[in-house]
Amino acid sequence: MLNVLYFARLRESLGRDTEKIELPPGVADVAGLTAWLRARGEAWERELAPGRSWRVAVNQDMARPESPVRDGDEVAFFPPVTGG
Amino acid sequence: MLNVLYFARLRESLGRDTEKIELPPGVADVAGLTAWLRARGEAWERELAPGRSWRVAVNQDMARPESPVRDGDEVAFFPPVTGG
Amino acid sequence: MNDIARGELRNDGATVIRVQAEDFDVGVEIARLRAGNPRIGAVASFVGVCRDLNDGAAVAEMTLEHYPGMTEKALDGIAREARGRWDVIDIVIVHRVGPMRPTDQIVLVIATSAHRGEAFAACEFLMDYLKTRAPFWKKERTPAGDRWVDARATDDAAAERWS
Amino acid sequence: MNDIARGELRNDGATVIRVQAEDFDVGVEIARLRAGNPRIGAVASFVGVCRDLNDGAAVAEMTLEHYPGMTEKALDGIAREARGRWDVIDIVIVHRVGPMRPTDQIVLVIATSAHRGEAFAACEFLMDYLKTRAPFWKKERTPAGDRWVDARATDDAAAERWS
Repeated sequence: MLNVLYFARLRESLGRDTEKIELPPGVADVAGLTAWLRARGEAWERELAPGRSWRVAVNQDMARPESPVRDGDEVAFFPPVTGG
Repeated sequence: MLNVLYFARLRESLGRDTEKIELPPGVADVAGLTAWLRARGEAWERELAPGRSWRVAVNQDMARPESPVRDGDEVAFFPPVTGG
Repeated sequence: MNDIARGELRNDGATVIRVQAEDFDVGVEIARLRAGNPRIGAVASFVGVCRDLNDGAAVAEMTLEHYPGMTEKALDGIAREARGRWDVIDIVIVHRVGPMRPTDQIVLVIATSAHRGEAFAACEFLMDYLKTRAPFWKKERTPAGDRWVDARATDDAAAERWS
Repeated sequence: MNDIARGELRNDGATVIRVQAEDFDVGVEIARLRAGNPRIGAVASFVGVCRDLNDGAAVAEMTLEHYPGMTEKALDGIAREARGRWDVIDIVIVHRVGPMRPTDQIVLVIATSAHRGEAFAACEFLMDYLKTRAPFWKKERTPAGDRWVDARATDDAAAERWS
């Protein structure tokens, strides 16, 4: 099971702040999970399109497309940060 | 008449914080005034020696050896600043 | 700088990180740091303030969202990185979340050191890294409606200066 | 940055210079600046603090002497130079004179701007220039007696970075 979190613009566009997802077969990294989410439908495809700016954190560390995703991980999707 | 001021180490070594000096004949710049003061005696020669670190301000602006000194000016001698 | 003094200064202060809705008082924070260590000679600080105008639009109010857990982890990592680069004594990072209005304080970063060069560098580094690595997001209320603030390319450039 | 905002920001704040025996409160100073201008987004500040150790000697007390008249003139000139280089809104320089003890505040410099890069740069520039151009002198009381603090070559080097 993955604990998936969404923040800011992505939270609003995707209509959820958190969800539990059974690790999809064949998904082993951030790129794989993103592709799987993008296949969910229009809003997902649009918000997670390669041309859009978003970031992924795995277990609260900034991640890259090739970062591994394993059962039990906390994976967060959010826009580039704008604090300070 | 010049109004001459001394600060910090120079004030203590030269034993005065201010004095009025009649503009000495032939003195037209900071270098000339310094040479004239240095001729006053041992403490003056030591404190205003070329090897020592000191600064001069004319009318409250940092000056250089070639800066002009005129009757009525306020001329200050002091060590390099150490504020902040 | 005196070598003994340098050795004594290392790891002598503390890192304080707070994420809170409440406002903060820079004077109180600095007074606490000063009182705690007579070897502090320099206190560099930065306060980020909510403006009434951003990218040409009037801002009436702003809300800051964050990622609890990751925020603290990211800020702690940024502080560790600063300590590895400069001989700082204390680091304080206070970041507010929730609703804020123009002139309100948003963020406070303080770095103390024996000398000012290291305090200034560490403070600016902390802000630049915080701006690009700490999970906070601003949403502004403008006459044209609510909008999420976009990340600035200048912030990425500022952070990259240090790498 | 938005062009209209830039135009509006210019010459919009004030320069405040104070030479005083009394202590100061950074929080109060920053609160006053923030309240006065909702276009301030960044407040960079620096506090110089009296240390108990300088060049290896224990310092029990310190006295700051200055050159009344020239001090204010020099600080005003430094502030004008900073305004010519960066788009700052406010500049505050408060320098204490007289006796001070370790952990006491000596000097405060604040620069405000719409954005942090200019506030940081102006604040550090002001401190570097103040250190080499403003007529203040420190005398320290140590176990070996009173001594005038020598100027640091590193201060000259810091000031020369900006020229």
